[in-house]
Amino acid sequence: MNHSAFRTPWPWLSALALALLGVFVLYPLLYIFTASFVGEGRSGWLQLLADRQSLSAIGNTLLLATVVTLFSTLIGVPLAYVSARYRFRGKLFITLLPLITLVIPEVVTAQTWLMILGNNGVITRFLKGYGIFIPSFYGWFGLITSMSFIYYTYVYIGTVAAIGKFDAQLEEAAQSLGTAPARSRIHVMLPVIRPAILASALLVFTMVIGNFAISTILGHNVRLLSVAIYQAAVAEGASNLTMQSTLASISVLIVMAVLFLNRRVIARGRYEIVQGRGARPQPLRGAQGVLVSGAAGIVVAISLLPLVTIAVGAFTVSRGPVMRWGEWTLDNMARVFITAPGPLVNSILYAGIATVISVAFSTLVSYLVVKKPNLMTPLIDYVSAIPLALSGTVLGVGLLASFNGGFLALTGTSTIIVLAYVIRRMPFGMRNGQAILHNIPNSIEEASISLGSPPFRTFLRVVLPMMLPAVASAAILTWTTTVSELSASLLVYSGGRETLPIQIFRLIDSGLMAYASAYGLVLVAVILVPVVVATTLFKVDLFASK
Amino acid sequence: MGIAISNLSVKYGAETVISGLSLDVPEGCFFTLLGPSGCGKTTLLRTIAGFAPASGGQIRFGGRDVTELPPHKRAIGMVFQDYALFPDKTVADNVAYGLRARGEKGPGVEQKVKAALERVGLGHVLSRHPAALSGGQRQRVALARALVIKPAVLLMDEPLSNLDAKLRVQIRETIIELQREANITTVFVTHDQEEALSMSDLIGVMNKGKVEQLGSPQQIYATPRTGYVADFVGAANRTEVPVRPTASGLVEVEVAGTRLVATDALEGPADKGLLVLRPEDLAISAAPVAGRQSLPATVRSRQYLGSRTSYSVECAGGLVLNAEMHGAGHDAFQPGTAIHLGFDPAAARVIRA
Amino acid sequence: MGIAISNLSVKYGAETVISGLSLDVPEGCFFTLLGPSGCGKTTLLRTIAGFAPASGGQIRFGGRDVTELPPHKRAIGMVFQDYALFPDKTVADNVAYGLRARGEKGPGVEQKVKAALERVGLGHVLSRHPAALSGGQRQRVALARALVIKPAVLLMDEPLSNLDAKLRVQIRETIIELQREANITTVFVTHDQEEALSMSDLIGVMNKGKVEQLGSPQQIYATPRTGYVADFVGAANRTEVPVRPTASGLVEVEVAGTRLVATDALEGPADKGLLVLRPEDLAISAAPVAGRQSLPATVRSRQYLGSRTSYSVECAGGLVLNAEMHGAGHDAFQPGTAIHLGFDPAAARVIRA
Amino acid sequence: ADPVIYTTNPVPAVEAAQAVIKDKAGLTTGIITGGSGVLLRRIEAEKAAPQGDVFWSSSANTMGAFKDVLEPYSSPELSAVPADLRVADDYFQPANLHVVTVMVNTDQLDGAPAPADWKDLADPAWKGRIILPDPANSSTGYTIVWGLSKLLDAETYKALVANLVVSSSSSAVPKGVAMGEYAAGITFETNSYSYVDGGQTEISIVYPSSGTFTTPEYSALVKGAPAGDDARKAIDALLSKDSQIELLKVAFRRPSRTDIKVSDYVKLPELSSIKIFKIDEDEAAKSRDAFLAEWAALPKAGSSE
Ligand SMILES: Nc1ncnc2c1ncn2[C@@H]1O[C@H](COP(=O)(O)OP(=O)(O)OP(=O)(O)O)[C@@H](O)[C@H]1O
Ligand SMILES: Nc1ncnc2c1ncn2[C@@H]1O[C@H](COP(=O)(O)OP(=O)(O)OP(=O)(O)O)[C@@H](O)[C@H]1O
Ligand SMILES: [Mg+2]
Ligand SMILES: [Mg+2]
Repeated sequence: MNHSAFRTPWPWLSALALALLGVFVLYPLLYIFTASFVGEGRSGWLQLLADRQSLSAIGNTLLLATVVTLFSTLIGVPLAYVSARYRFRGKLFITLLPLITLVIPEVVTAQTWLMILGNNGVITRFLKGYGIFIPSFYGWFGLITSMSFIYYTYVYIGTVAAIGKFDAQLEEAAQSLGTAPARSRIHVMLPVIRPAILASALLVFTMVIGNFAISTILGHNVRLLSVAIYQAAVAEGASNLTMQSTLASISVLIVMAVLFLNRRVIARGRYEIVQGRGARPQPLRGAQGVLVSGAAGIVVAISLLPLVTIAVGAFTVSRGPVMRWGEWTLDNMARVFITAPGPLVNSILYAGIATVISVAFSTLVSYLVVKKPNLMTPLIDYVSAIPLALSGTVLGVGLLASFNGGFLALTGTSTIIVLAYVIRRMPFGMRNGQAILHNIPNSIEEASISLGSPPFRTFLRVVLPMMLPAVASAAILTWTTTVSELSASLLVYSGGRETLPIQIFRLIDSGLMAYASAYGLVLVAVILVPVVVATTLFKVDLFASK
Repeated sequence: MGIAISNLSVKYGAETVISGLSLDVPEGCFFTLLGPSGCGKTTLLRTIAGFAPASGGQIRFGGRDVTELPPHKRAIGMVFQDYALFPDKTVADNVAYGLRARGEKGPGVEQKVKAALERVGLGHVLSRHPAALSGGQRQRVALARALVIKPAVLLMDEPLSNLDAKLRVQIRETIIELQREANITTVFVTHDQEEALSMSDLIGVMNKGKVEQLGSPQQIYATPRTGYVADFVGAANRTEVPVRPTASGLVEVEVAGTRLVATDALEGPADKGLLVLRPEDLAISAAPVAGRQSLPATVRSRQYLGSRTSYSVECAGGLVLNAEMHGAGHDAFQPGTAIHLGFDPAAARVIRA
Repeated sequence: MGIAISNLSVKYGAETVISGLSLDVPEGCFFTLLGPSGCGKTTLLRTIAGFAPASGGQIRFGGRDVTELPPHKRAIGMVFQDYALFPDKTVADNVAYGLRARGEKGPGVEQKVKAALERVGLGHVLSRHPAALSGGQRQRVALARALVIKPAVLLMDEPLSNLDAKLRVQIRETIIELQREANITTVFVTHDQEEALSMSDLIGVMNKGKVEQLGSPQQIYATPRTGYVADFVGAANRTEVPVRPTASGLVEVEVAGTRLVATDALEGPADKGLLVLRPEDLAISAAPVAGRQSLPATVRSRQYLGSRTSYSVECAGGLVLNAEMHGAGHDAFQPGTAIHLGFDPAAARVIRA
Repeated sequence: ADPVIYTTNPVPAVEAAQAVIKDKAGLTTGIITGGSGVLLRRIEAEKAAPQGDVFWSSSANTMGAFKDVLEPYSSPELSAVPADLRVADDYFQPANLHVVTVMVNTDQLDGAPAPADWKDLADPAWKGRIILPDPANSSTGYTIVWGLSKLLDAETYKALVANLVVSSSSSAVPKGVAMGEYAAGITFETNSYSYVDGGQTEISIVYPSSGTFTTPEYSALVKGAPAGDDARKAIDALLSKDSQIELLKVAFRRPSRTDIKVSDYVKLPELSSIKIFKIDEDEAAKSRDAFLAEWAALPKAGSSE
């Protein structure tokens, strides 16, 4: 770095970002790690080597994460392609509804799948009538199916903007050289949008590793790391802090390793593409249109089955845990709005603030990392990814311990909830932002600077608008996953600061599915309304291609 | 395969860019499209390739109607105006792409790729990515990529615009060589007239989405049919003049008060026409030259062009003409000097106004 | 503001692209960089702008060291080789961008934008996005965007490469006009020599990251100092010859077995040198012309170039020379014809081999 | 200050308790919900500046590991609680009593008679049809298998275990039986009964004839509770007769007090009519690791491996 570098704002911003990450990510992390060193008994690693169960949990988790990532990609990328490149009836729904899968409590999702494919499931019983026995939904089958149909959304959201921005002339070049359109796409588009796909695949991978709710309900004999960590940390009965830290470290290490690989691959694939020649979405008509939108519709519909459970449940009479299916009532909804609107307000407020902070921070930081690299930026990149590797519980404990008194007392405030949100979801914006930035040519930025616009202004006036689709999709993803965040906020919230997911968790845990469904429905609305308003009213084009 | 286009129309949204264009390019012909920026050259090329859908009319390749055929089945090669190199692939892989798409494999591909890149002077950058190339180098990769597959129809959109004169000449020769070798029907878009005149079998001068004149280089340059063509190709002086027929093939005209004789290219009787005078056909001399008709004028300004000097001169009545002088001492006349412009009646053509 | 570059080096990774380059461009000068594809023109321009860091040396603007100054403080305007238009902004907003960055507001901005776009012939596409423009139109927007801010230093990277001859001439004039008006120091990269020769106050011919000759257009064209410059600018015939000094300023040389007289540009005594003969200085005639030294030869091939014809001729001993004929009947000589090449000793220069 | 209660209890129970505390002590309470492990960790993390006052409720085993962030409190209400439920120093206060039951979905019996005792469930016909919370994960599960290993002879025990499907989610057990995923589930009475009370007629509760197990649940005072005396008042209110009756009515929590007749309020049998097999909690806690290792090695039913 030469002297002139310090006359630009970038090194200073990098330092600021690093400092913030240090205080809010590294410092809490330190607490978690020191806990592992002061633990009693044998070293966690020795215990681990002796423990065949934990070892098999690691193996299973890696396998599950890989397979689910693969399936999610196989579902998410084609769906993103269809959304970005075609226009058809009901597209808005097909493109926005998958978001809901991220919102519905995973317990509900698991239960819905069981109602269909479980031992007593509708389809299972139907097939049994014909003497067909499908494999038990508990174990691999159920884990892979239910997780793939939730997590494909991450891939879908992360890829759609990249496809929208892809220079369509490259596809034409490939066709002019004699490859059929479909092959051209695979040969030419796939490598260019690969950073975006990889970035979202990484998210899926980490989400699977950290998944607890579905793992615990459907896992049964398949031992998984997240369940093992939970057992070692917060399960009833004896807890083993050393083991928990060791297992948590393993999960951090796995994610960091994957992140490292991911970075290497992305680094090889820094392709600048000519901007502004994204293909216009083509109208789909006739048989092909029916086929494509039908296929997309089916995928979305399958992933939305849990929503049906919620929607029906919200209006069903219940007593205790027993649902009186077929008897309708408005009492559940009434309870949400009249009896206890607090969580609704809290959720909107905290998640709204957190989304703004998180998106602003991650956009700026991904810009630093991709376009203004200096000695600090690789570190920033890694540190900002660490939250991916931490389960919400671990993060929550770390935050509580770090900011309970001392130089920054935050426990018992709303700030700590927002902080937990920001830290947990910031990596989403980071991955998305970086992916799109790799494709923006430097000469565009230089053009602005040569016209006398200082670097930071150039970022705001030229780079940011070009990143807008990616920022918008990151914002939507952040908003969605923040509004529905549970495990970290559950640890740091205080009386009167309950959010919707906490309320839903309480009700589900109490077996009150009908009330939980009512809150769930409101949660879905809370998440979708701003997204729909943004896309229709303000014409934020998620799939922008001008 | 020859290309036959009949009554083609192409639109962008509501705006018609090409309307009712018809054109025949015989098999193995090197055809050049010449026309001003924005007249629809790229659009026409893209329509021939199949990327821009025709809103009317028909395109045939060797008699077969391809109007509805998808691009990858048209056996074309195309050089895009802004290259469209695959950013994720090395130079070699970019060039190999089309060969591999045809199922070719193994060392044969590598050899062809290397040979093609050497032909455009890029044998040393095989494993670089496009981002690490200069503008002209990228353009040459795009060219090699299209040439290496020996397409039946080769479409090139300003493929030499970023190359220097020497390289241009050299690559032009390579293109012509390959084109003749494999009898490739070629459509070449250029803004460089000299290139068009020197390479082409046939030239089409486009204006606002139509082909205004189609002909051999000599026809286009020496006998333009419209003022537009005369002016666009070779920047002719044009002035409207009263016409009086005289001897067979000649007419008498009045220019800046002087009566002169010119060639009749009016294609029918008329009492006025457009006098077309190429700058290089106007000779400047200090005094009238005996036996040559001439026009008195004054030098307004001049421009040094290396092998020649271009003068702007003013005749009586304010008529401004351009003249070019070659050979030793071509920059001898200072602005302000009174001179005489001499020319041969054969070099002065009068066309329909 | 003049530009003074001393001992500049620029690297891409380990590869040195520019090494020890020094250059002085006086204030208000129109300076052109001429050089083959890949020689480092774009790189030099980017270094002057401040986008590519210098690995050694110094750049001064008007006496002030700007080597470490960030680009946006250098008061430059730049036209990028790949245009670099803002894809999400309209044409008008692209052009207005620089004005707004300077804090200008209101109808003044709109007026200036409109005027700038009209000057490049694009008054009608103000509200389009770049994607809906043709290649040449995009290039003109890029130009308007850089010109409208009247920078102190204007850097242009092949700004006219996608324009047709007529438009080119017209826009060249616009550029020159603006440049003179505001006394802008201009660095212009082009591959078009004619453009370079006609527009420039000063030309630098680059070769492999160095400036090989710096001079006025006449100096560069008429008195090239190296064979490379002679060949690159104007494609001269070059042949190594034994030299014998004769009368002052002249030398005797032997070409293809014939003894001839040429101008001495050897800059010192030598017994061999490089004979440089421009094609347009070689006159073809059926028989030797009295009082003019000449060389017998045979026409090998010819190329019609509209205003002239380029001939390739072969002398005794297999020496191939290029000659160009202008004026009426310039395409008169058929391949295979025996001819005589005449030239003036003043037009034949012998330089250091 | 208003006391803040960290509670693992279901919403209806919490709401009932809040009402009683308001009524008896005039205190408005803040509520933080979560699993017992999560909440205890949270108390531990907050020990420098505690945010909560009362923890309510979990098993003594679970809470044992967090004694250093809790504080003994001998509530006057404890006089109504049998001595054998109380812990040394009154570190925790017995809040209620859980009884292990077999929850049966009669629709899934395929015509077979409902089981009456543990050994009925050892029949190979039950393979894969009984769900049980993971002993490694839940104290309920641990209590059950530990007790079964003591109650049954080795062979029946093994045969029974071979029929079990283990779920790492405790709440999946009653849910799974109610949905018909499993014909039987081994779970606390309170969970089974809420389905009976809700009117799901195919659910029946079996108290095994050879004996079943009970677990008390405790509340505790957080060390350095910011609400001070009000926190103690809240615990008193929680342990009061009114509160325990309310909890019995809305959440089917069997009281820890002896002065409440259960059948007056809900359709549950009196404790005295259920055969209880006493287990040694201390021994169970001590041999946990060894027992779990043994348990892990036993073949079980369930999904694909
Ligand atoms: N990013 C890069 N990494 C490595 N080498 C590069 C990079 N960009 C350019 N080069 C090389 O540096 C040399 C000079 O490139 P430059 O773009 O300056 O050439 P140029 O003179 O502008 O050529 P052209 O007329 O073709 O545009 C070329 O050989 C090119 O291959
Ligand atoms: N996507 C588009 N939408 C609307 N108009 C367009 C679009 N692309 C091109 N045009 C317009 O169509 C006309 C023809 O464009 P085309 O690209 O064919 O021109 P061209 O002859 O290739 O010009 P150039 O020499 O500048 O490349 C131009 O006026 C251009 O502005
Ligand atoms: Mg074009
Ligand atoms: Mg260049």
